[in-house]
Amino acid sequence: MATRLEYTPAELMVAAAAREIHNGEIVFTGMRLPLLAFALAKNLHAPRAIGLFECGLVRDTPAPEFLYTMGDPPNITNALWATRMINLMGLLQQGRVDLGFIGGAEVDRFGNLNTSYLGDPKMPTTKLPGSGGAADIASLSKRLVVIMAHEKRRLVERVSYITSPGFGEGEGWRARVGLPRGGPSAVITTLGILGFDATTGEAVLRSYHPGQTVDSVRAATGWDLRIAPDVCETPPPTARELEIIRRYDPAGFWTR
Amino acid sequence: MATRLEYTPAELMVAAAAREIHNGEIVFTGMRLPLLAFALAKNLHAPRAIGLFECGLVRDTPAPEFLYTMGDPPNITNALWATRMINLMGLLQQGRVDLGFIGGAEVDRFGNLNTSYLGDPKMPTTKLPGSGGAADIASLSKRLVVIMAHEKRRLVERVSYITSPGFGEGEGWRARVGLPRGGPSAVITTLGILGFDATTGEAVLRSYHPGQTVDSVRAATGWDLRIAPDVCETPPPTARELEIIRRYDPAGFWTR
Amino acid sequence: MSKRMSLSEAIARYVPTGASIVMGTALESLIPFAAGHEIIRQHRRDLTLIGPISDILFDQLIGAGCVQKIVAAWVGNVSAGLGHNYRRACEQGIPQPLTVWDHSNFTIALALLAGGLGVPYMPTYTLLGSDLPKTNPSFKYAASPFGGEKTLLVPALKPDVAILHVQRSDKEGNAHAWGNLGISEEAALASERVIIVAEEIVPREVILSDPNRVLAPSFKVCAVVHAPGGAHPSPVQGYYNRDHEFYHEYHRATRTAEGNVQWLEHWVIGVKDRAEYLQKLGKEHWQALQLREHRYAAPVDYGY
Amino acid sequence: MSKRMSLSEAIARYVPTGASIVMGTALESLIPFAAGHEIIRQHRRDLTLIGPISDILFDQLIGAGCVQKIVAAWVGNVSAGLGHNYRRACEQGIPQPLTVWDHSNFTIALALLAGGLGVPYMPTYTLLGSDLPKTNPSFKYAASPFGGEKTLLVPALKPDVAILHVQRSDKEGNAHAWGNLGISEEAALASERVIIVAEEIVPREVILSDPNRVLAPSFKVCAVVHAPGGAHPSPVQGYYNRDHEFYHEYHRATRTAEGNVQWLEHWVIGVKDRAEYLQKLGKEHWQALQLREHRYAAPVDYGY
Repeated sequence: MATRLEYTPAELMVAAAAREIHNGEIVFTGMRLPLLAFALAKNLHAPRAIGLFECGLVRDTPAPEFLYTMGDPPNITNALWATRMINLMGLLQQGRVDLGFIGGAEVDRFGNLNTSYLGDPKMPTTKLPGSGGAADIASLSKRLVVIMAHEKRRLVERVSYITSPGFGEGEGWRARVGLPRGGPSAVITTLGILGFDATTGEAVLRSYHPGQTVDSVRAATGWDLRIAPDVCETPPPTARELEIIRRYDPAGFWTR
Repeated sequence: MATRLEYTPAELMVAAAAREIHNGEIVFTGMRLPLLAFALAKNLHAPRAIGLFECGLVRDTPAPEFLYTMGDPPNITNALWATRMINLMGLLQQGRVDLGFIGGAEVDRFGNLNTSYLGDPKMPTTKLPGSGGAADIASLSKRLVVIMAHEKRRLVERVSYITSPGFGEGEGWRARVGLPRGGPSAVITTLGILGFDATTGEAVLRSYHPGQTVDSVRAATGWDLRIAPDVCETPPPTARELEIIRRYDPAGFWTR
Repeated sequence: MSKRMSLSEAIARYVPTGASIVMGTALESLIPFAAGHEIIRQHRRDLTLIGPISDILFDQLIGAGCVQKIVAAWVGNVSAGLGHNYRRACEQGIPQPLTVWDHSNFTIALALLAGGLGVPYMPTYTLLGSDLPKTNPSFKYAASPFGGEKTLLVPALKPDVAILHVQRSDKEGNAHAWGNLGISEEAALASERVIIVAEEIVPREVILSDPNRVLAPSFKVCAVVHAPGGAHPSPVQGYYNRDHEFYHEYHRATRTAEGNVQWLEHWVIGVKDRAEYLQKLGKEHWQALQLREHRYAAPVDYGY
Repeated sequence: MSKRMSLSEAIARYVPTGASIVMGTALESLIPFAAGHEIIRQHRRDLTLIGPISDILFDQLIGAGCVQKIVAAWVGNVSAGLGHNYRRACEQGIPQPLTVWDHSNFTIALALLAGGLGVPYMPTYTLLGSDLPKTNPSFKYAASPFGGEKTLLVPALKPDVAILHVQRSDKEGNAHAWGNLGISEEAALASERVIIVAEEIVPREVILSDPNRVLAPSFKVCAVVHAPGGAHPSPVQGYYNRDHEFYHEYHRATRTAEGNVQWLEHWVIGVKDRAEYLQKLGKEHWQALQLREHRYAAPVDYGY
């Protein structure tokens, strides 16, 4: 039996996020962990993946150095294209983007995200930073992957404000409101990975991370979380995955 | 008495066109003669004029050499900006362009221009090249100057097809159809210069070129052309004007 | 992944009969004549040609019987006058009738911008009062839901393919173009695919050293063709100048339908490829169009 | 005609109380912090700040009491988290209440694009189903007159002034910027005026040698300011790198309103200009942010 690898929850999340990227896909890469997930996928199973960064960059290789932000100078080095943001948003709206990554402060049963206001927007209990490009990526990419911390106060029955639309109120909602495509395919949390029912658009627990159980995840979720019939433990990051993640985040800024 | 200068009708038209450019104005410069008019004005009374060229160029100096087309390589040399055409059209639509120059095959009593179809568009007797940017310049610049040959078949009571809108049917028409501003201020022909009545939008003969008379111009016009009370002879090009015109068109390609 | 191929292969694969093609997007410069001539040689039919002004390229394709529809602002010969083939097709249906959807330079740019942004249309104030909307059934009029002012709505155009002549490209289609670019970026982003025809094929590092100068994302590029001189008689900044006399000769030669057939036979049908075309043009003639002086852009440092 | 002036003169002349300003248009890079600090020193009030994401610059102006309204997609601290001043203003009205009109990055770009094109609005499919339109009264919903599909209409934004930090400019405002540009071009074209803040002032010939790299037409530029280091702590490609730690220190220091007052006193109010700011930052600290290597763009020939 191999000795158990040491890794952090963030490293597991980056590995899980990277596995959502298929080879040859065009990926709208959000800030923080997805920057590492893109680098990891490029080095392993998705060498032909293309990354779009909303500051206006297109890359087919990971940046040569660690990035605090997508606008860091190393991210321009060997970029395929440095253009106006609106050109990349246009490609997104055309339906050219296969997968988009965003983070969330609050997510609900149907994968709707709130990163704007907790409480009444007129005098919120907490003012969050807002959409950035997240609402655009959630509206217009073919698939959406969300990365966030798993706490009962963050995974709620119904978000009070939809910044980035998921499946709204469920079946048929996206088409009704006029969204041309898409919807969340996974929410990768600190405790597990949620998928979504193709018909109802409701979240289902796809896997629980090592050390967690179905019950522990359900206990940390703000609604009666459904469980996938084939629910399993999230495969931990491999030694190879950890080695690459640590190469791109040597100080562990995002992953410790 | 000074000996009479030799010059061609085209040279007179270029000189007259240049006089329409005021110092500091932003000018949308069409092809052919206006390219020379811009160079002439820059060298004389309008050193601070700025020229926009729809291929995507902005200049504050004349091109260093003769231009057959605005897209000739010398026109990029010392350009202030080489950008996407749509950015210049956007500035035009914003109302940032003081004066636009276009040519015409057919013009009518209210300054409407046809460069598209003679006869039924479905099977025209003559298919003309079309608008290019002319219809945009006529629609959106603050002032419009037209340069064309003066023949009875070209100056008609009513054009059969409005490519580039002038004053339409007269008083209030531009506002009625939704045009934000503008209209023709002068039509410089091979025989004279037409201005337009500020109220009715009807053409009036402002001046007749040397060698012409009010009657000779009226005789070559397809409607009962009104005459300005202060009608006079068009001032011929000065020696200085001719010297500059010939420097920019040494072979007389546009002006012989 | 290399997308290098011959021009004949690129046209055979990506420009089928019935295709809609946007070309001549830089206006008077960088016109992909070599590609247009290959389309004629491969007998494509029922094409829809989309562009702003077309400086004789569209006229040639019309005269060769390749074109069913024109969606453009201007078709003619910028320095010499009218396009005789365009006139014959519209006035007499020779060699065949033509459907024309009129645009202005601004509306064709807006239509392609809308295509690239993935929006259904763009509102504008241009052409209000013009008769162009009478000869372009795609336009609509509407009051702005904001100020209530009248606007013209220009629907998105999404051509099947954009053919762009550029100064240099790598084999994957990462390309640099400079000088007049007109509506090239809008055309590349609006089109389903892009064919790059380049004066030079350069290493990837050359292009990636200046990502702000890249014209469009290479993932939209389906073919990269090396065709030096492929834009003649139009100019390519930094490579060669405009062959003004060639435009005038074309104007004279194509005055009659018979003359046009001869011109096409001499310069297109009877020519294998661009290399043979340049031989036919003659070494001296071609030499006379080359640069008289270099003018290099100031250095730019992307370091960190 | 030279438009050179000091930053204090440029702000005094062109950024009055009540002005609408678009800044931070390149996203995380080229943020005009020096200009923002001068606005604080000159006690401007009731400003409307317009931008995509703002990496702490907007938070600083809010904390200094200069801002009445935010029209943006995101306000915070990209690498460190939330913006404490933004939170205090929205949650407690400290130092004063704030009106927020929410945008996404795409809609703010579309609004400025519409402003630059001179059109009343742009249609889009983004934000359908989002609640952002509930907290941005400027948006409207409408069915497309073409396909009938639902669209969101984003009205044009026309800021009074765009403040753009660039690598180099001549004294008339012909400027080169490279690297990440985000929505800088749209902002420059949509605004009534443009203030250029440059790392270097260079001769006109340097800029005109590469007109495709020019950001916007100089006839819209009202002031050209030479402020080396003026974008710190944000990065300027080819000049200096991002000062990540500075963002974290700001995050820690401004956790309380009192802490914010001290931070502003130390870094803004108590500082005369950017030169003094850089002195305060310390030679070693500043040196550590300088380029480790040069990476020059491949040569481009504009000759003919």
